Amino acid sequence: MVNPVVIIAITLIAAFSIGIFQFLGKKFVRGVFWLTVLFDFAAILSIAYGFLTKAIKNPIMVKIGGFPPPIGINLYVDQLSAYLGVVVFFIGAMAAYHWLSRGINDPEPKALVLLLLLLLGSTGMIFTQDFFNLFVFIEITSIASYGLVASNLDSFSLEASFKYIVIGSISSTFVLLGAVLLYKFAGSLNMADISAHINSSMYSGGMLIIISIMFLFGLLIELEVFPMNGWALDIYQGANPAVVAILAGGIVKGFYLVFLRSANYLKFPHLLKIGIIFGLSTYIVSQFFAWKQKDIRRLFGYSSVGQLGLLILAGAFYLNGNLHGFAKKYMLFAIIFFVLNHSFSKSTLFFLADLFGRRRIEEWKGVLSKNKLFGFLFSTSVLSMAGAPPFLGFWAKLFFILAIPKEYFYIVALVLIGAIAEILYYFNLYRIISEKEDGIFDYKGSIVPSLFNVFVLLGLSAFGAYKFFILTGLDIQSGKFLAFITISSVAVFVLGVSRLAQWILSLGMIGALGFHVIKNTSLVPAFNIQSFFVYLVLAGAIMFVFATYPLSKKYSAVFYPLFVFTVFSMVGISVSSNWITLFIFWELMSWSSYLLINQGGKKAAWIYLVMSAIGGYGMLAGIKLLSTGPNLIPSFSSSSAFAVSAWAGILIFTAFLVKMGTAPLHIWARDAYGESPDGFTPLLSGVLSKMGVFGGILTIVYLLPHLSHSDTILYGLAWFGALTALFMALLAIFQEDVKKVLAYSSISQVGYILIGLALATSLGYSAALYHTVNHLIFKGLLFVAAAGIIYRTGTSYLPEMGGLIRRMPFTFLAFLMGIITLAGIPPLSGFAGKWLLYSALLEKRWMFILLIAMFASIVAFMYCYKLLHTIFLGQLRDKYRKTKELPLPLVIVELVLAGLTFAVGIKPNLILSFSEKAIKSLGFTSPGYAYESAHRIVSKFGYWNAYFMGVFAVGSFIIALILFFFAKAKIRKVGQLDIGYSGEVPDSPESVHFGYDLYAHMRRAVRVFIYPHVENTYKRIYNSLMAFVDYTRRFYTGDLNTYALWVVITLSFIFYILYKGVF
Amino acid sequence: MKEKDYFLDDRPKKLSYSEVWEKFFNWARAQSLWVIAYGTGCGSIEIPPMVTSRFDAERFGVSTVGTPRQADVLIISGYLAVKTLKRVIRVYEQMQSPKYVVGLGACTVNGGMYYDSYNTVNLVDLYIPIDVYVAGCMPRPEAILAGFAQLMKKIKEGRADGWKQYIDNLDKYRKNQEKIIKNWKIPNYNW
Amino acid sequence: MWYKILYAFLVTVGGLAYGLLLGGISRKITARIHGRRGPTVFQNFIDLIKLLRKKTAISHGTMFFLAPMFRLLGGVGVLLLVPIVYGSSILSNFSFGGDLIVVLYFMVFGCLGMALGAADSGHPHSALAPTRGLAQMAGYELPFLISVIGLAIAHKTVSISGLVAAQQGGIFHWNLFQYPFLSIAGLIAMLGMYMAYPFSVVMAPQEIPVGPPTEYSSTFLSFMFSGRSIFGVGKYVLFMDLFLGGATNLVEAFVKTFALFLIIVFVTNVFPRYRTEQAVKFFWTYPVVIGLIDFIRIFIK
Amino acid sequence: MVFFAASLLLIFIGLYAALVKRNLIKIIIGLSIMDTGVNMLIISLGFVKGRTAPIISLKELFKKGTWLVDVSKVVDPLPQALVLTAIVIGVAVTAMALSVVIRMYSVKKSIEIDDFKELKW
Amino acid sequence: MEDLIKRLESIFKIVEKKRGKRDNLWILEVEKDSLHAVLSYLKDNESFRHLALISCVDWIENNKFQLSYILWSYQKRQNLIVKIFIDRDKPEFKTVLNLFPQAEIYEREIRELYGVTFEGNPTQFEDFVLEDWEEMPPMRRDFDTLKYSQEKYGDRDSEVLKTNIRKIISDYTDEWRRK
Repeated sequence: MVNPVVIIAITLIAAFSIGIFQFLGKKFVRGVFWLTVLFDFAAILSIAYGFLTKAIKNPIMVKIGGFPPPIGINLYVDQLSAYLGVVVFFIGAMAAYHWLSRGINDPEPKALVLLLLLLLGSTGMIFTQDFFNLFVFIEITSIASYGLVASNLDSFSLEASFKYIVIGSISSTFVLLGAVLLYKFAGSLNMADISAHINSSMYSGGMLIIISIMFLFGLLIELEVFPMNGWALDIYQGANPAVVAILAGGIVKGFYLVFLRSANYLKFPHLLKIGIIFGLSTYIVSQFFAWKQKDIRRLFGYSSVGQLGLLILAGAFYLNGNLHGFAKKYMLFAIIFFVLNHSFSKSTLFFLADLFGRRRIEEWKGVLSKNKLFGFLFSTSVLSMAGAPPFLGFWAKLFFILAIPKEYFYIVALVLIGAIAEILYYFNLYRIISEKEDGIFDYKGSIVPSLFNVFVLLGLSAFGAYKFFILTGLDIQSGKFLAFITISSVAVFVLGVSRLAQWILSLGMIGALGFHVIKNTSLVPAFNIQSFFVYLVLAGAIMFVFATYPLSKKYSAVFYPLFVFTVFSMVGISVSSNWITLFIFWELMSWSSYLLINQGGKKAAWIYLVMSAIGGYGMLAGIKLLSTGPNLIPSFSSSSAFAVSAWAGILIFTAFLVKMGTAPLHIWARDAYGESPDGFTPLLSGVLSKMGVFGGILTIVYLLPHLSHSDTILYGLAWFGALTALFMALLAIFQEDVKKVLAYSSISQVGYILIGLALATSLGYSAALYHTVNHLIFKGLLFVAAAGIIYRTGTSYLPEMGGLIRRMPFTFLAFLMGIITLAGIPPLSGFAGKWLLYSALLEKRWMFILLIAMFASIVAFMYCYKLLHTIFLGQLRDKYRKTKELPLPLVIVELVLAGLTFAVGIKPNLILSFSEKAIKSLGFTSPGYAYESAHRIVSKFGYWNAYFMGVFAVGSFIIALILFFFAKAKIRKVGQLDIGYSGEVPDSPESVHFGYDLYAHMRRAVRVFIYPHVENTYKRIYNSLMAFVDYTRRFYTGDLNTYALWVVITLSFIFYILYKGVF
Repeated sequence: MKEKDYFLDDRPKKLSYSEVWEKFFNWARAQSLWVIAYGTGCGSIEIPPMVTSRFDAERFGVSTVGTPRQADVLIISGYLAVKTLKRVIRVYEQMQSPKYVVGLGACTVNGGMYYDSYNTVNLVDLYIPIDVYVAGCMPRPEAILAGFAQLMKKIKEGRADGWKQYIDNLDKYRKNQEKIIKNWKIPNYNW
Repeated sequence: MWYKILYAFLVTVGGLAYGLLLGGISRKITARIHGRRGPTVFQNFIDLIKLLRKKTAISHGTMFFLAPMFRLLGGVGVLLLVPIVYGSSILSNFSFGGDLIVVLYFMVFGCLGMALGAADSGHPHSALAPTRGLAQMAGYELPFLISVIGLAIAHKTVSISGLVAAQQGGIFHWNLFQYPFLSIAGLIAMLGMYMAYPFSVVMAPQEIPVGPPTEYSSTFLSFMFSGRSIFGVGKYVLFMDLFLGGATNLVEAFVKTFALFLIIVFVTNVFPRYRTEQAVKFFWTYPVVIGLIDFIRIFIK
Repeated sequence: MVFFAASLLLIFIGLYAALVKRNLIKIIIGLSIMDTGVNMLIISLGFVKGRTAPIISLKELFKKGTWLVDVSKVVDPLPQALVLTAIVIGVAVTAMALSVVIRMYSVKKSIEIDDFKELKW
Repeated sequence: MEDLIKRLESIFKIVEKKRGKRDNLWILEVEKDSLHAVLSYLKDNESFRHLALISCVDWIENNKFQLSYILWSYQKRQNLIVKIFIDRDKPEFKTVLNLFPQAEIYEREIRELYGVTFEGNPTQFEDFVLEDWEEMPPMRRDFDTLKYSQEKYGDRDSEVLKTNIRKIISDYTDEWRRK
């Protein structure tokens, strides 16, 4: 352990020696600089390590000059300041390395001196325990930063620097005033000493409140809170990113710690109010202002400011929020994780922004595809910043949300809204970056610091996850499973040298997990609703992975890892035992599937992500509403213990509705299904949307009965399901893209499942579960076939196809069976689901919903026919004359699924026997129907004999065929263009193929219903918000006087609210 | 698959069938004549009166269809030019056997008043087998009905075998057709 | 079990004959309304025989080949799944196989088959007709579903036999009189279902020659023809069971189906044709509103 | 009290300059005035009427013959020490600001704020 | 109408003018080179916006082709035929497609039937009525259609014709006799 004062002294000496002996040459200067930084880093690391290993138990108190605390100045190093020191020095060293590798345009020695002074000042600021000394260190830091900010010597950086100087001076004036007035008031400058003299009753009037406000207000300016942060944003935009990285990543955190510590020592009673007002407003405002930002550095600046706002909020709650026990600990870790996450990822982002050098966001187009390593670093940082699991930001946010007391629910809501806004703009940026573009990518400088940062960040993420699972006491099984997911997908990435190897590995891993689940009952103890979905996920996944290999050549190397990740996180969802675990895996699934969709359509993926975020955070808010009292983690079965409002249920259900694509939340689905990689779409439709069903079942069974108005909610849900089923089917018939037709069809079918769930009777669940499996079978089949067809023909545009039955007979057979199943025509498996659902609806007398549901299935025939006709029938085009049957894996999957539909159609027990068990595990005694004889199923209203129908259909078909051969016409197979065409000979297949806009007449009848009202409403909301933001962000005029004016106004505002007691 | 196989290549085979029930079926064929009217000339105006209320051909089982695939009778209603002859041949070939052709008007017999026109086919039976000619310029619907009666009679007697002759003497017909149709763009053998 | 198959065969043949006869009668009536003599009532039999024994036929592909079988199968299936005579074990056919919902969905089987075959022929008109047909189906199914669901809820069963049983005991127990508005909606839907004249845009002999079977000929056409006839009879029987109280003996069945048939024939001969979207809009307005009167009455009860 | 009011006045004058003036140099002057005001305030906090500065002059040393100062005769020395530091810092800031202004002038040939509003929104 | 002719005469050289058989029909003959200018003037200034037809007459005696452009004015309710003569040995003229788009098909017809080519008409060599015609254009008066018809389509052997007709007549009479 090193005496902290040595750090300061050595740094100071080094700084001056560089200044004096710079004539000794560059090597000397750099040598001294690096030696100092390394020494400081090692020293502070040793202290931190001491704290970490509990070798040092108490905070270190250094008495300078041997005077005891109240008289002499002293340093005080506790755990937090040591850790923060490590971070500051790490970031500082990285920034310095980065800067040197880029080449310093200022004379080097000066810059290094300033850097050292900056590090020195911030260290001192963190360590000191004397108010005036604090002021001195703040000034050292500030002056060094003024210089560094100006170091680019262009008009941008000089302007930023000058603004900083003026506002910084005002701020330090307040700090100084506060400090000396404090001295006048308390007769001491030592923090601990002052703290001992103060009690909160002194705040009830008089000087102390003014003094504290002065002092804290000065620090608040430095903390870039909302109305007074224009200068900070200008620095982010204008200054050298290396400097900005160290400022945002390290120094501001020092100010933050100082602020909290001072407030703590001053026992400032209004910290919570101040924190909520300024933290929250800073967070929300900056997240929204960033939307319209075109300059990438300023965008990061907004994000930084927002994060600081969140930190202030968290700190205020930690110190002053009446948190106890768990909550306090959670909040502490939330703060720590926020700090670490922001330091490492934001500094990486600034490094990368500097390396690439382009400012405007559009110029970043295609960066991800041009340099893989760069892309990886950028993606990781952005994901962590935006709070994507399993990165650090996610755990921080989760801790934060869990820790906030329930009576401050509005804060949870606002923070989550801010988080959605954050995702909105970060991934708008990501969308631009990940677009495909050819070209050369070059950057000047070293990528090593970013690499270091990201590795630390990854390590910290693992630590964060570990800490989260340990602290919250969640079942450790889930934590292990999370680790397993991560490790396995990384393994697929690392070990998969080629696509083939990745394919085999993915198959092996999913298969192994499936084998494990079947063999080992620890994951799924008895057959219940959860194991039903585990089997569903694994069975679907293994088939769809199997089908992807022929398509995989055009996918990037992360396709299979992400695929495995998505699949396993869905397994995680299915086996999770409480709401929080469910949420974690849910987010894992959303994000990984977002990244997968992003391999295809960028805009679509963005919309998907935003909608997922709305759903996911809605769920988190709902969970927050559920959790009461000491039991912060609500588990499924204990939900009954909570008397909660209906909003909790509705909010939680939002997430599931989004994934199911239910009507007003469906806007992501068409494009996400249509443009995601073809190999992934079957999983998206067949399995991923079923996770919504799973969640829906959980909510309805465990949660809804305990809510008020649960009947109304269920009836409303049924209406949502029915309208979704109808309108999505209507929209599907006018799509001209095979995957988009299937997309709408998918949503429509899931609407049926939702009706089944909302019935909440055993027959309803039977219908829902049956249809869940059945939808997996036939929609998987259709999407796999569509993927193969797109692979073979190179287009997904329906009018471009036609006549492919001649080239792909097996696919046609499978597709036909899929379509018959989709249409619900007996004897294939689709009918059973319909029959069960209608019986259930009849039983419950929901006549109107029954009417709409049945009618929707009639409408579905239209797109069913459209798909069959435009792809397979009609005229074969010349360009597809040499097209082959689909690749073997796809055909195998198709035929297996087609066989399944037939088998299930004749013997529905194949699925029903499972769903019966699952339903019994939900507490129902019977599945809602009965077997009258071996094959005849009877409900209260009707009956149906699947086996007979199958035999009858096949039998009479054969009889008709035999009869046909009795008629003795001589049949000749003619060519495709030999049609009765008024005596003309058609000149090309295209001229006689009817494939475009099949339902033009229907469009004229239903024009009102298919107008994209919902989508336009979303667009309108988004656009008007955008316009609003674009207008209001002019708040930051760029004028120094205005910035100063806002400082004064804010100060008056604070005095006003604290004196008047408003708020 | 071949580069282009819009049309069939192999020649239709000669039909052979047992004659056991033929008489009964010929009766049925005669009683159910589905007509595709090829409106080549002025005779096409006589078809609508024939099938509507005044002359009511439907009482004899004669009704109209819109597609050659389902038709039994092809009515060539008037003069044929080379251009229309091509289409007539195609329509005729697309009809399913047994099939019959009725030629309306003098033009189909020998060119009629256009016997010296540069663009009127004078002798239609050189190109497709005609079962019944109805003379006149133009024949009235009564005459056409009489022609149909004639056709029915021939069918019942089994004498309306133009379709058989066409297949049997396909080469001869083709030669004649190709003689006047210079640019032979019709696909061979595609019915 | 085996005697059932024999009976089923007989019913199919009988249904075919009855269907062809009804077609002939329809042609005759139309001709008389035109002021013509018209063909004999057995003209359809003759046509069928002729088509069956044409000497050549063409095929465009597998689906084209199989479609007539699908069509026939769909027709036969519907006829056999509805009980013709209430209480008769012979003439209730295979109605143990499924209830009304099964029949409703099985009705699509034949249409889908025919549409696929038509599309496989590569003729643009053949493909156009099914799209019109499906659009029109979306039109007429709404009032039809209203009446079916209304009846099912009212009688607490979707079994067709159950529905017939509920209507026994006098003419005023028929649904036509018990739920007159539902019945009117259902009967208007029936007009659309038969694609008879105001709603005949699917076949539209003028613009799209004879609809889906444009390319069909000979034996194929004969199968479609007979499938359509049987299907028609099956639907008459279904409507009879739904609205006219079923039948307790064969004569009653004949009389009632013939009455339904007459409705269609007279409507057909009186009205001109709707375009597709007009038909759809018509079905979604008047019959729906009429049907909803009873529907809501049942809903409230 | 007079000192207090005067120093506050100075601070406000400085603030006013920062809020209103469009000339960079004038703003810097404003900042300096503000600094001065604060310094004055600090001094005034430690000032007790009738006491002397806490400085040991040589004259006094010889006269008294001791380093010790009569605590009851002098004002509080700590604010004075603070002021020294604060003055140094203020000078440093001013120097920094002026150098930045020089650079700014060399870039744009202007020292008006209106020419330095590129960074905004 | 006379005013119109006067106005025209003041601008263009009118070779011949006469009233047609109807009141609202006038026939003008203009120089071949000024035709486009005349038509353009008539279209733009005198509301003859409708080109009803272009017809051709073969004056084999004068060794000339006459091209008549038949115009119609909706406002004036007047027909106006503007005719020109072109050399029969050199049957070429410029298209009026730029003035009247519908001239495309008229010119195509004249090209096919008279062999007059119109410079600037892109589609004039496509088939119009006659498919694959290889002889002299059939509407020229030196084309012998009877000879052509007999050579190409043949003539029915009169014996065959007679027997056929006799057979048909006998069939008829048989039928009648039976009734």
